[in-house]
Amino acid sequence: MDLLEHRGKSLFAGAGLPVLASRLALSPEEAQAAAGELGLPVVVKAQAKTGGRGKAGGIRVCATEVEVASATADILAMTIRGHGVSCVLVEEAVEIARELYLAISSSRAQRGPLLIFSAEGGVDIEEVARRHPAALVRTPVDPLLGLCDYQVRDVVAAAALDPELAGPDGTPAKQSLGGVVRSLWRLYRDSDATLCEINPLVITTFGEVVCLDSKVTIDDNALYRHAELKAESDAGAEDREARARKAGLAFVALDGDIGVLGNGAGLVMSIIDQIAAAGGSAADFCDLGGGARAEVVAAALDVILSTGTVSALLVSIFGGITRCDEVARGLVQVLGQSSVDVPVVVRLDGNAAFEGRAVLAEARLPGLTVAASAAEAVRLAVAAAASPAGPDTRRED
Amino acid sequence: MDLLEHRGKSLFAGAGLPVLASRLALSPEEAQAAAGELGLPVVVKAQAKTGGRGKAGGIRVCATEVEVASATADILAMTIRGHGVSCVLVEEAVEIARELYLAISSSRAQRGPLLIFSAEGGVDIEEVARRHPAALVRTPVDPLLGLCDYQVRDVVAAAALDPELAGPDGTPAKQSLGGVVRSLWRLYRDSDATLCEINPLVITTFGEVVCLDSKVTIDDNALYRHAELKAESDAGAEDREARARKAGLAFVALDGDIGVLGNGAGLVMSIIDQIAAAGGSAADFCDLGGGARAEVVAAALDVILSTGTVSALLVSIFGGITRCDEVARGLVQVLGQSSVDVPVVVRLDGNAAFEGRAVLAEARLPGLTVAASAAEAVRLAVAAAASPAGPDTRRED
Amino acid sequence: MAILIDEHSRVLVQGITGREGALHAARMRAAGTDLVAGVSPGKGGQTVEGAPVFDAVAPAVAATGADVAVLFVPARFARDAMLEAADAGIRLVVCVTEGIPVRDMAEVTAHLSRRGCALVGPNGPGLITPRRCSAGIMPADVFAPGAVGLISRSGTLTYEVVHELTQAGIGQSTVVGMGGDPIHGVGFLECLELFEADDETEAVVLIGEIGGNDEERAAEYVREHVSRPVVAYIAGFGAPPGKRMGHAGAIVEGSSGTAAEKKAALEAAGIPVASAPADVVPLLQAQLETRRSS
Amino acid sequence: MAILIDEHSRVLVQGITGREGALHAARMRAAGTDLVAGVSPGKGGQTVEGAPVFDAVAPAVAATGADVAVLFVPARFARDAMLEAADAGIRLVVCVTEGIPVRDMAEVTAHLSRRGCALVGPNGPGLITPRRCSAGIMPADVFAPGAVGLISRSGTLTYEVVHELTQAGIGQSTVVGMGGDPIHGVGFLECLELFEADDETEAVVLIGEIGGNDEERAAEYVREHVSRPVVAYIAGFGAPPGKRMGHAGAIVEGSSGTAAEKKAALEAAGIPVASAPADVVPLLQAQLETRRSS
Repeated sequence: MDLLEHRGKSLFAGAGLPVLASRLALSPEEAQAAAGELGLPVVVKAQAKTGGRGKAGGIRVCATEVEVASATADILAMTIRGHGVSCVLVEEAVEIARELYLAISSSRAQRGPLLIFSAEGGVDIEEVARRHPAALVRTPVDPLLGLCDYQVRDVVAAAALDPELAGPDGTPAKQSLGGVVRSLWRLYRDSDATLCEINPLVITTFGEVVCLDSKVTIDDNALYRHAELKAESDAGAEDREARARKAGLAFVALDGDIGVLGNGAGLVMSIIDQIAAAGGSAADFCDLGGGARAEVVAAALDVILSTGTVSALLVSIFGGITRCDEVARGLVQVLGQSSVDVPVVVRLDGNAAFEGRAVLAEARLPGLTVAASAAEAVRLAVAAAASPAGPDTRRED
Repeated sequence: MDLLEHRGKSLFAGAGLPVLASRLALSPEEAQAAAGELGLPVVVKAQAKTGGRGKAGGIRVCATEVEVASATADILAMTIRGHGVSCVLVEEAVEIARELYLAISSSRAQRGPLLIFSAEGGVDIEEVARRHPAALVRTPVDPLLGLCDYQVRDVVAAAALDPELAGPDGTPAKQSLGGVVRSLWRLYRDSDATLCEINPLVITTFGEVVCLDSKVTIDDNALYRHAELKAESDAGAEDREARARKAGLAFVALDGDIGVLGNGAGLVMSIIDQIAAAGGSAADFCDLGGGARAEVVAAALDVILSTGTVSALLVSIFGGITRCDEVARGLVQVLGQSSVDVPVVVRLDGNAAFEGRAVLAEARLPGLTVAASAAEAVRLAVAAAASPAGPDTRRED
Repeated sequence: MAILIDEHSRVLVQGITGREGALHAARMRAAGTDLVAGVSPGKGGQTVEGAPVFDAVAPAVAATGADVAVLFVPARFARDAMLEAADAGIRLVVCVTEGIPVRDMAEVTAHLSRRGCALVGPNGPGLITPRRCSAGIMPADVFAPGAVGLISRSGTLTYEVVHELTQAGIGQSTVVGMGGDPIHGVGFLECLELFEADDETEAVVLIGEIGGNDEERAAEYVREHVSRPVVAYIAGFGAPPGKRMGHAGAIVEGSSGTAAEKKAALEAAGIPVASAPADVVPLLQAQLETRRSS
Repeated sequence: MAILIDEHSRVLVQGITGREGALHAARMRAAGTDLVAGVSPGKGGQTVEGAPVFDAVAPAVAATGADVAVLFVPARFARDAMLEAADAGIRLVVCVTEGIPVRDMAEVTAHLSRRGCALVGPNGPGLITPRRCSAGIMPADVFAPGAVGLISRSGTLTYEVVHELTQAGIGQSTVVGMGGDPIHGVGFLECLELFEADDETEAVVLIGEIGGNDEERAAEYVREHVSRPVVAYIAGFGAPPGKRMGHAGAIVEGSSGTAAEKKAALEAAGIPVASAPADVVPLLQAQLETRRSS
């Protein structure tokens, strides 16, 4: 689960990480009031689960309350990289002396957490990694041992801070930075994060160290250990992916017009690739998993067809443990009852495929074609989607 | 640092371990008042850093306040295995259905913590280990991983509790026991203990699990991480060992009459053994460490001679990094100024031994003999201690 | 010899008294597996599929000599079950469970590696040496004994490719489903090394998907260390960036982990990449023929 | 070959800019040690005893190829310093520091073992291969090159015994002070195995003391695995139970860990036990003569 900046920062604050005073605002009026409380100037920041907010104009420094209101109105109307903006964060402004980058991320290759630091922050870190990889500190943190002091020292040394630099309370900036690294590690570990990123982590002109942004991803599989975060996750967006997740399906919306349903993530990805290779375009990724029960099939069809942009449906099942005849019966039950009005191509192979095909043949469902192989199924579905016989009035592309 | 039962139990309570209500009392009157608060019957328990309190009569069940007062008076007057009793713990009485044993201990062989459980508690666990070792669960706890759930299950299974048994609040006894194991592990780890022992851990007739005793040893080397315990340690007994520790010496009082001072724990133990082999008996173990400074030598002599039972002193130095001439100068300085009136035998070998012997020869200290070897030094010291020429009026044995 | 498991493997099932555990214990046994024990805390003393059930792994290992453990345990208990198996001296742990937290898996893989205990999974179908031993949930009927080793990040896709192989008369030495999670046990590299050393295996098939750079590292490894012919199939060319495609590990992050990159890396290492599952067969036949005629 | 260190060892000193670090760096160098680097956080760029000083171990290893690290670091920073050395690829860590918490040492030994990094110490004098390499604080003058391996739980007692050996013309291959803490690195068993495999070592001396059962396990190991003659010396026959005799690990607990038990176990394994440090020499001479004449 990706957290919005403001939510990440509330976790930061709870973990003792230095963040600026800020208020969440849902309207220009609320933003103005927040600015009044915080004192001008302030920064108005779009809350959206994507990077590139700055470039898109979603982060604005405002010197007056009028500016705050107008900036907030502008930002709330934006869509950034496809993400709507539901609220803004109104935050104190600081004078930045230096921008750093700090993150802890789960690494496949290391099979554990990876601590990443760059003395060059506020920019795309992948870009830094490409341009001068030596500028990056990348240290695996041992999952059993946790963060070691020497790793903290390595980060602080890489920041090359002036040893004399200190904040208004006299705390040396080097010490503050070390504290940030330790606190970020504890937050990462204790909240089951898979990513805790601060970009930029800034040194202010007053010698303070401040987390100017936050990007936190919590491991969905570990939400049961974090009741509060779990509640937020459950209360999340009612989009198609969420509906599918509730039904036990893995679902991702795509741009094309051929609905795809299959059992197994790899198999479904493979079908999508084969559709593209045959000149078609998939409308979704939908993995039934091992379940062949009619209600799961029904939920999947409901989610897939709910956009209204699907012009053909391809169902591809390879029966391993799953029996194809059970899936076939589920399909017959659902398709017989529902008002699916797009052509459906079904491919059954593997365990009880023969019996499954017999079930479908017997049901004689209109618009349902049984393909002899995956390749044939793909050909038929692409042809059906492209054909004027298909419901092309409903197609957008 | 070994903790008294009552101090260990306050740590237990803080860690969520089930202990009985109790009060510490320094006098029969206090004990009576405590019994009044707790309600009779109560158990009056000697607080002393030793086992065997029960056998020695240091634990008494009292049904009346008069009994409490008289038992307390008796117990406060006791010496148990050489340990005085400065206070008693007045504790609620419970009806015991079963006695178990549970401990976590630092193991040399495992290079880490060892979880030990026995379904037979309340008795000497070394005895159980000898009689039926199969009755013991002994599981190393991985220092990096910590206690695993399966290890908790193993302990609970070994207890073979009735699955139906539950406490007054309905908590199954099996679950309570599992909780005790987990809490004891956390206490062990978080307080840098080297031993946390509950003997007996009892199941009451009401199905409760209760820690009836506590034996906790905190790692002296880790006291700096535990300010509160450190303060208690510093406020501890003003005995000779404590005085020696403050001077940076390792000191242990022994029963004999030949004071021993040397550099290095192994070397001093070796000298003590050689004294015994030659028919003498050492009065102490005192390791100067690497320090050859006069003030350390002075402190050592002060501690060694303060009993008044020493009839000869043997100083054995093997100069490794330490230079013998520096030690010799320290000795001359201290012996020249102080009123040491027992014969002193000095053996210097190794680094600058020749120069060291020259320093001693030149100083011509009365009563100081320089030996040519460790063996000769031992012979001379034993002879001096046994000789009527020595100050044998001051000898007790 | 096959790799990791064979007819000498003594298999223990953790969670054997559960629905899934009992079901797959029966299937494994039917597939030729020497099922020697089951473990279910509190259920010791029962018998499931002819195997004695124990309360804990250590006594089960002591009594039966089990060396492979297959877990059918809910996600939140899987960490402990794997640690228990490793501490009890199990040599290979197979974890089918989906949804185990990343932190748990990081700790488990770190601990198992110091115990010298191999892991297959989690969130995968396990592995099979056809007719000799199945440790996991692979449908044994699809497989046939033979000389092709296969290692895959995807379950159903594996069955699909193997089905094509079997239909074409190409049997398999051992088929390993490494699982779809980002942190997992043995992967391409470990299996390639084992297959290279296995005299029953003549060629290897890799089935990859988007996310991470396992395929790129496998390509490099094959270039430097593998003499057997290798062919591959990659799924997920159509996956949009930033979306998890079913498997927790199947995600294109930024511009890295794409199927196109992986294909390019494999081909640059001389590994032909099939354009559809069925195309693995002709590619493999061509490789084997070239090799046999040379 | 000697064991653990020799003239090819490239030694790094952690804490080299401290008083002890600088002093012993100089002594080690004078004893023939190839001192290649020092590490002191924040002091990088200096030079001590001709060795460049680095801020961290990893860059020091990268720049100098150091493979042995000797620590002169206060007790509360020792855990981190040892972990840093191991993670930087150091092969042998020597820790002289006294007073390290038991929990820290448990974690350190667990971590070092999975990094394949050996540890000598803590709370000991380190080790020396006379004239070729000294890693620690042993007084090099006392030692002479030769064919007797020695492993000891005590510092000064080691010097005393070695002094007797050297005076009697018996040189040493390698002398290891394992340190007096209850949780430590290499001990009798590890060194016996190394000495047994070392063709320079003809006989081994064990110096034990009260506490634990290292000597008992060593006796068993010698009986089963060691062909070289072994003699021993044990200190602490007069130690009362329950008292730490200077070393944190030197304590008779209950009735176990006594010197008498240890002596009995060693003698039962055919290992003669000297009654005083000086008596090690005749025992060793007798053993060596018996062996040479057989």
